[in-house]
Amino acid sequence: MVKYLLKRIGYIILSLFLIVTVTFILMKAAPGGPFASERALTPAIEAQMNEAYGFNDPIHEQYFTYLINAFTFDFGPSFKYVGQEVTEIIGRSFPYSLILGLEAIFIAISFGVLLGVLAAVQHNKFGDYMAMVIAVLGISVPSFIMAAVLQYIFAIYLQVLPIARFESFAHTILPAIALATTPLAFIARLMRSSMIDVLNRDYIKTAKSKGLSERVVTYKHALRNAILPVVSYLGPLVVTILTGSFVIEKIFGIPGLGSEFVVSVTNRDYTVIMGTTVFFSVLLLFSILIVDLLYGLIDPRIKVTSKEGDK
Amino acid sequence: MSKLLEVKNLSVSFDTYGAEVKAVRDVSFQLNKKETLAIVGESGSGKSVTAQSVMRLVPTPPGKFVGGEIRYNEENLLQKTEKQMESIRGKEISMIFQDPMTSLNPTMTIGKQIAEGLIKHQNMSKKEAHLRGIQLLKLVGIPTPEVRIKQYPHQYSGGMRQRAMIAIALSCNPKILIADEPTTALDVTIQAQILELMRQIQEETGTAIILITHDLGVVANTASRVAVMYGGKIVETGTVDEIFYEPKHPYTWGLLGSMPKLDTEQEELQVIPGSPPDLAEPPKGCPFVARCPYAMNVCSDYMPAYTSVSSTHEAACWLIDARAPKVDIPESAIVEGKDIYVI
Amino acid sequence: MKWKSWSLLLTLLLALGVLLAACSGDEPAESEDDGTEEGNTEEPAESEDTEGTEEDTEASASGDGLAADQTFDINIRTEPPSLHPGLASDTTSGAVLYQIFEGLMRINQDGEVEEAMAESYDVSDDLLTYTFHIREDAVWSNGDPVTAGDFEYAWKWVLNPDNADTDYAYQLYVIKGAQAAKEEGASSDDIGVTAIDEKTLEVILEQPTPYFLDLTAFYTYYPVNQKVVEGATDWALNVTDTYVTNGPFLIESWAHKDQIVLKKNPEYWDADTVKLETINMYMIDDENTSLEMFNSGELDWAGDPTDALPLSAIPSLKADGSLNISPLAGVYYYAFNTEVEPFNNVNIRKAFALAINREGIVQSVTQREEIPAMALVPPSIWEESEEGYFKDNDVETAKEYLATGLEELGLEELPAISLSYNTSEAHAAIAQAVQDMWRQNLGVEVTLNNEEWNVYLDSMSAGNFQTGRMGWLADFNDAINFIELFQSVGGNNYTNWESEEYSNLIEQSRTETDPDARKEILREAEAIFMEDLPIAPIYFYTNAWLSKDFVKDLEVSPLGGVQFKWAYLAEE
Amino acid sequence: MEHRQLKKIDFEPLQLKQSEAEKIVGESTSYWKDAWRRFRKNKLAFLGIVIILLLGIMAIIGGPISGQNYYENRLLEANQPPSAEHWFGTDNLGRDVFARTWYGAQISLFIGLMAALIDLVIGVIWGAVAGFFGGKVDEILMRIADVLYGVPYLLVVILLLVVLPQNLWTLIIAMTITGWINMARIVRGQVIQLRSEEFVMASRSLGASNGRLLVRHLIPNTLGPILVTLTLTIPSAIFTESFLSFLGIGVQAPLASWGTMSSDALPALQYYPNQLFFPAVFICITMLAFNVVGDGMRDALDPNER
Amino acid sequence: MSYEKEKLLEIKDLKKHFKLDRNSVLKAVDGITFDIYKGEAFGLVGESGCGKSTAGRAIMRLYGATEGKVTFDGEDVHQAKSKKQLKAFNRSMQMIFQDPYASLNPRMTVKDIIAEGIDIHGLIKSSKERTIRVNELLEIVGLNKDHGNRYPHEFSGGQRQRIGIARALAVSPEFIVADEPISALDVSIQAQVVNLLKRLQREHGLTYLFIAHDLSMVKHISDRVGVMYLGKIAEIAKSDELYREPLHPYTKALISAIPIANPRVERSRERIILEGDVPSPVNPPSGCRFRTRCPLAMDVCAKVEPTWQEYKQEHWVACHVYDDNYNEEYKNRVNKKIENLQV
Repeated sequence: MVKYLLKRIGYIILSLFLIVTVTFILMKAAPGGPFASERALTPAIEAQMNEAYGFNDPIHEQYFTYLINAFTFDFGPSFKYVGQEVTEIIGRSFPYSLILGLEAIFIAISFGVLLGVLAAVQHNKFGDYMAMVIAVLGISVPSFIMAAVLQYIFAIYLQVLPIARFESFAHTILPAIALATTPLAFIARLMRSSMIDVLNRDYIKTAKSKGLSERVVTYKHALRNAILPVVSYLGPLVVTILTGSFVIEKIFGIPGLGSEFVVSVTNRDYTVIMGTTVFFSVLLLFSILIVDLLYGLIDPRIKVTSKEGDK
Repeated sequence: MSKLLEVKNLSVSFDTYGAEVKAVRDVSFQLNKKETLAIVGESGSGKSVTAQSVMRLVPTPPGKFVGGEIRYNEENLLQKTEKQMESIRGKEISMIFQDPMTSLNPTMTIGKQIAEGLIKHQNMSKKEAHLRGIQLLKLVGIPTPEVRIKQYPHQYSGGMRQRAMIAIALSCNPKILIADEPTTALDVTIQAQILELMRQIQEETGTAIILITHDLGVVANTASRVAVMYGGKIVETGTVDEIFYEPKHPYTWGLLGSMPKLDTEQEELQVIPGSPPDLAEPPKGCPFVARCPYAMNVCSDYMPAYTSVSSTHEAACWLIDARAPKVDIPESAIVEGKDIYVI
Repeated sequence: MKWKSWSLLLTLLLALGVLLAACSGDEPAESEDDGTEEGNTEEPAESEDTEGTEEDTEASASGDGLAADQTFDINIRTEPPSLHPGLASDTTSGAVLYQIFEGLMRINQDGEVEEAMAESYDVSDDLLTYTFHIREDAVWSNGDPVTAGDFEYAWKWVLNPDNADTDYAYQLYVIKGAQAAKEEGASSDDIGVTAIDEKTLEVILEQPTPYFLDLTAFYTYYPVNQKVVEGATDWALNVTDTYVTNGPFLIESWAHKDQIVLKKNPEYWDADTVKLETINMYMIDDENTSLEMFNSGELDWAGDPTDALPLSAIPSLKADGSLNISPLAGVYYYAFNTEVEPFNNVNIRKAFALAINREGIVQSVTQREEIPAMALVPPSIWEESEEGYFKDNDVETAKEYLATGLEELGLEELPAISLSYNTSEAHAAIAQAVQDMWRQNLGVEVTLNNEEWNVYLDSMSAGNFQTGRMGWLADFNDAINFIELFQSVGGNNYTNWESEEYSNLIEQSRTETDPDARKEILREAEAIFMEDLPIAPIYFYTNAWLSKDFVKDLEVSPLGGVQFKWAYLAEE
Repeated sequence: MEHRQLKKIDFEPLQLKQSEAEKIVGESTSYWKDAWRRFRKNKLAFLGIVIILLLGIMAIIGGPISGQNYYENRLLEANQPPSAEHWFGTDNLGRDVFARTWYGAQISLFIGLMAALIDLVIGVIWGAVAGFFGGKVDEILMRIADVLYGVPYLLVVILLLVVLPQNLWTLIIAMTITGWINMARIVRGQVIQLRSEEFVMASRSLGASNGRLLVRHLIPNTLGPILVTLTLTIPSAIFTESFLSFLGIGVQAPLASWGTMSSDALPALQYYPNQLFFPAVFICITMLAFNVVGDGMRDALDPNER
Repeated sequence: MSYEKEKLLEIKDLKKHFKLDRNSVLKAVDGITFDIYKGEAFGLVGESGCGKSTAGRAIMRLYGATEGKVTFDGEDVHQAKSKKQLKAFNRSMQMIFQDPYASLNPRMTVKDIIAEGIDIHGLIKSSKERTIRVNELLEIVGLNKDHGNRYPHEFSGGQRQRIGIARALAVSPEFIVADEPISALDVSIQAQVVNLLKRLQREHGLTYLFIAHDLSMVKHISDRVGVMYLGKIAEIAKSDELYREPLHPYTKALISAIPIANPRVERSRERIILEGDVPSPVNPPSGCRFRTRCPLAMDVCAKVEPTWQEYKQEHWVACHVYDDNYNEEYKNRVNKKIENLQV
């Protein structure tokens, strides 16, 4: 178990190193400096700036400092937002993405699972088709279109929910739904097929042969087993939701980490790019790790295989 | 001899890709109290479907009950609602399955899986059910049941899982236990353990058993009566001795003949040529006609009727008809009343 | 069976509902956290409460058509990169700074320079020395008086080479010794800014600068409270006690990337003029979303200058008459790279410039009633520019020029031309329109090449383009701001075009004190430029915005600034 | 059971040929034939194939048949609703939305196909090599893949798109830079599973070379999952492109994909819904079609289903 | 049954270990030694997981051996270096597999499957010759020649197994490893395959290594039988003798566990029922591997591994009971136990 964990963390560190290095190289290779602005700087001032931000150091030195910074998670100040520390920027923007993401995950899982179970229980009947139509639609509509349509319907046409920004719970509903749509649909499909599979398993017959009601069999025996693939999808789900927030946060004017990343990329705000990239990567890699560990908790079979030796 | 369960003219079909597979065709048999009825047949003969039909566990769709009835306690199980069936399953009739690896829920402890039926049928509290579970595990010979009851199926070995399945099946003292190939997936030494256990339990509880198997050895070991199935039909029924020593149906002969004997040196095993019929398009007459060395013209057109040979012995074969030529049991199918290697 | 699953769905929905309700209970606490995090004690979202309490006082105080609730909501799109007047170098930051700081002078509603922090000023005869007398009642928001020293300190801080990020230091270069101090290591003592006493500031210029007073209204010229700020390097990062301002409004809270809340500054010397109590500045990047918010009443203003209207919405907004348009001192143009073929040939440049249907672009693509530009200096500065130096969409002449040009270059026909622009919906649309015009009018294949802004600037500077889109918005209201752009290669002149004559005229204009004579000189320079056409001007910008009917006296300046000092909300 | 009068002849031995018992009825069906038969049974999936084919055909001939081209500006005819002349209306530069939709289809489908193709080539080779040779090779290749898999895909795509020159190929390369890993894993899993299958062992025991094993046994048997994965890669690439388009880093003008068309038209949702409607609907239809085809293929090619 | 006592295959201390992870090794085959004579059928029996299939595959070179030597016709199989040598081995040693569904490539026609060996070894010159040869092989295994163009899934299990046999025969091997060739088949089909194998042995002078868990079939087909338990061979004897006079307690238990298809025998039979399950081959018991389940286990069994000795002529066993090195008293006690076990 410890060994597994160490191994996984080793990969994570390796991946991070890779990401950090690639980001550095990309940023260095990128045409266009961070100081480019509508009004061209006088050469003297630009030189002063380069000096102040350490761009005049040899490249390997820059890389080395950068590595240390990345490791200590100290990226220094933003170029664009003068004086604002990258950590501060991440610190203030992440809660938005977190709340939104959690809400979206909640929506995606609860409705996705529900839809999938419904479809499986009603296999090849009306309910199945309905659920799958919803699911396939969810997969087919790009999230930005979904977001725009949601805004149009609920905020503009029906005027029941606010259009944008992040001020109250009501504000979070539309972005969370928009963010959840694709994973929801995916989970529904995943859940459906795994549920159909599980419902055909022998142990379901066993449960039925004990005289348990359909409901108990479905929800107590089948659901727990069928949900395992969904649990293992949680890792990618976190990824989808976090990266999905790039678009959703832009449309809904939410100052989250996703919009921060996109803005920093277009601004060539090196320190923020690196900070957000590293943070995103750490977040993603560790949430996948956590999900995998969680999976082990839910599926009793996995726990023991890692500590072999029982009879 | 009192009837516990009677299956009359049961027919079950499955809708598969473009065809209706008639898995069970007009099957009738009865199960008496305290007896073990073995249903023997090759894969695809319909024996498992028959067993699952009794429990109404055949998934519908794609399965469907085409006709017949299953009478238990003077009631037709096929006409019961799902709700009514729930109170019969596990309590009156219970079932164990072929593969103990897959028939236990992998994400639930053995204790919980045993307790479920107890809580449902015997209104036990969780605690009572737990204690009873320990008793049951002890009964089926699982060592340290207090520890084992909290474990998950994957922590059990194959034999122990089948024991646990038996514990689950027996938890509510059912009148009938249906064992669907209970030892096929097990090794010989474990098979011996399980068969022994089933015999013991039957002695202690008097549960009637329907044993589904393809292994005539297991039948000889456990059954009191035997029904031989072929192509979705029962071709012969009788007491175990009648089936083994005075078989009437050529298929039974073939089965017995193709078993290698430990006592004699045979150069060749008796072969049943060909393969079983396609049940999507079952033959009009006797299902065995294509492989029967004694087949007559009538066999391909008409299904032979069940003919009683004795009060307990029936077979469906035109050879029994008075007009048919007299055919003796082939030598290969003769099972002698003794065996030399008994250790 | 069926109804069971549906009932299950219902129960789950209910359960979810309960859960959500529980969540929503927590939600305000969440945003409160955000508030305190920014070092602000008051909850911006609760502004409605404050309104409630202020209702009586407000109504009784004015009662002349003023709405009771003087809360104004506007979108400023993005986080202001810096709210430090010395560091700010962009319009968003400017839009905030204009409200919370005040320089020596201010551009008033009529676009005239008027006294602000300075009560009066004296100019020496040689037009080189300005002496400003600062108001007695000019105070900082913390009660400190605004002193001449604060100005001196602020300007010299910007001109200190140790202070990086001072992109706009060059705005101060008209001051004597400023450039030398910043770039050549000269002593800051030699900079021509001196606080004679508490309230007297003397400024000596390098050379006569007719627009100097305009400059003093610009944010780089704003003072900072030396007492508070000295030594505190990050005073402008967040709204704290050290964020001391002197403008009509105070900054109350700054939730980064989210919202800035301004309040009326009661200490402001001209507080009586200020009517708005609260200004909520939201940062919503998506123009469509902000338009929707305007439509649903969540914003009182949409569009320029702090935000933009989605291009596609403009026709219908124009149709229903709700669109407001005002001129903006700026020009949108295509720069030709005069060093590479074929645009090293003036006739080719002329052909391309003439073959553009500016009217069409303005009418159908940009649609903000921009003025087709056939000149360099915007008509808001020189009315003559409405006419221009050539005819718009003069295809016939263009073809002639093309023929001549080709002959001069010794070419049969033009190879494919690349047209660069930086990634944006509007630029892409215009580029595609121009591409099609050049294709149809001149029979030239045009390949579009777009790059992301920072990359684009690099490519342009490096001369890796044939023709590329650029724009210039005036920093101050004077023609020289446009004309001097092309005085020398480098800086903002990407065309590689230089002209000695042109340069001489500019230098000549700098010493000319008579405005009319100066204009003549500059006009002459412009004429030279337009004869050589190193750029193809496309149009002069306009501001286009929507505002609620009850928004009054909100000043949108032709320089792209917006001032809330005089604005108020009328009773509906 | 009603019997006719049974005669003596009925009890004569039945003349049965030995071979009769071994007879196999029905026409011979290969795996692919059978899969196709099953696929056709799935009406939805079949419809999906038809739609994809139609989309493909329209992508090629759609522009020409409307008599309009996708690039010509008619500034005076901008933003028109659908009409007899402009079937889907015009956009803000007066270009024909119908022609542009099909031009966009070309680009979108091209992106999808190229992404799938690159995934296919790299993924299949990588996975097959890792799975087939196993041991150290597998270890190294899969560790590399593991590490790459950890790299957040979209972050890198976005970074790359900003850094590299913005053109179609950059986009495709960026999108496939880690996309092939999934394919590699699937292929590797399949190959490892197949490698220990008895039929592969049988071939090995006959002395088959590695090449023969790969070509005759492994690859034909992994084709099913590969095809399914490909079918699902295409729509996801189209989807990702539209996502990137929205962020302004997708396909750049004057090229137009459905993604850029719809993200450009998004602000006009209220005013010129037709400009959004058509590309958006075609994205949905394409996604739908590929998804149902993928599902149908998965079912049809699943050996457990037979 | 007579055969020349010419060693075709010598297996010496063959080991095959699988590394599961850094510190656990699955010792599937852990040192087995035996010879196979030309023309004989050598049966290898044991329960699942005892390593018998691994042994077969290691002998075939499908797995590289961890240790030990396999000599075929005087040449070391695992030392073969040149491609030519390898091909020669491949031609002379062939294998028949267990799962008739997994052992045929579903994407190839039966003709291509059967001809694969022919193609690899370039045994024919023209496609016409190839067809003729395939048809010949089809006929040998009792299939129709127009079956050649069909795909495996169209065949029944027994037919598929026969296709597998035809494939092995195509290269005219001397030696065939039959790895549980019948355990996945129905009884009536098993007989078909077994008869075919026996016939081929007779007609083509083949040598078999017949691996199975079904003792009765093994006895039927084999001349000599080896019993494996947990990666080791417990006993080897001529098949009659093994059944008549098993020495090793495991062999005894194994034979006693087989249910015999004869009710009367079954009723009168006392069987040795082994306790518990087979231990994991990752952590096998010390000393004698069987001691944890052995009714005769002695202290020495835990400490010392029993030696592999020829207890009687051509009857090898590895058990301390047959070791003269333990004391007399113990011997008596054990002898008594042994007597008790014999009925």
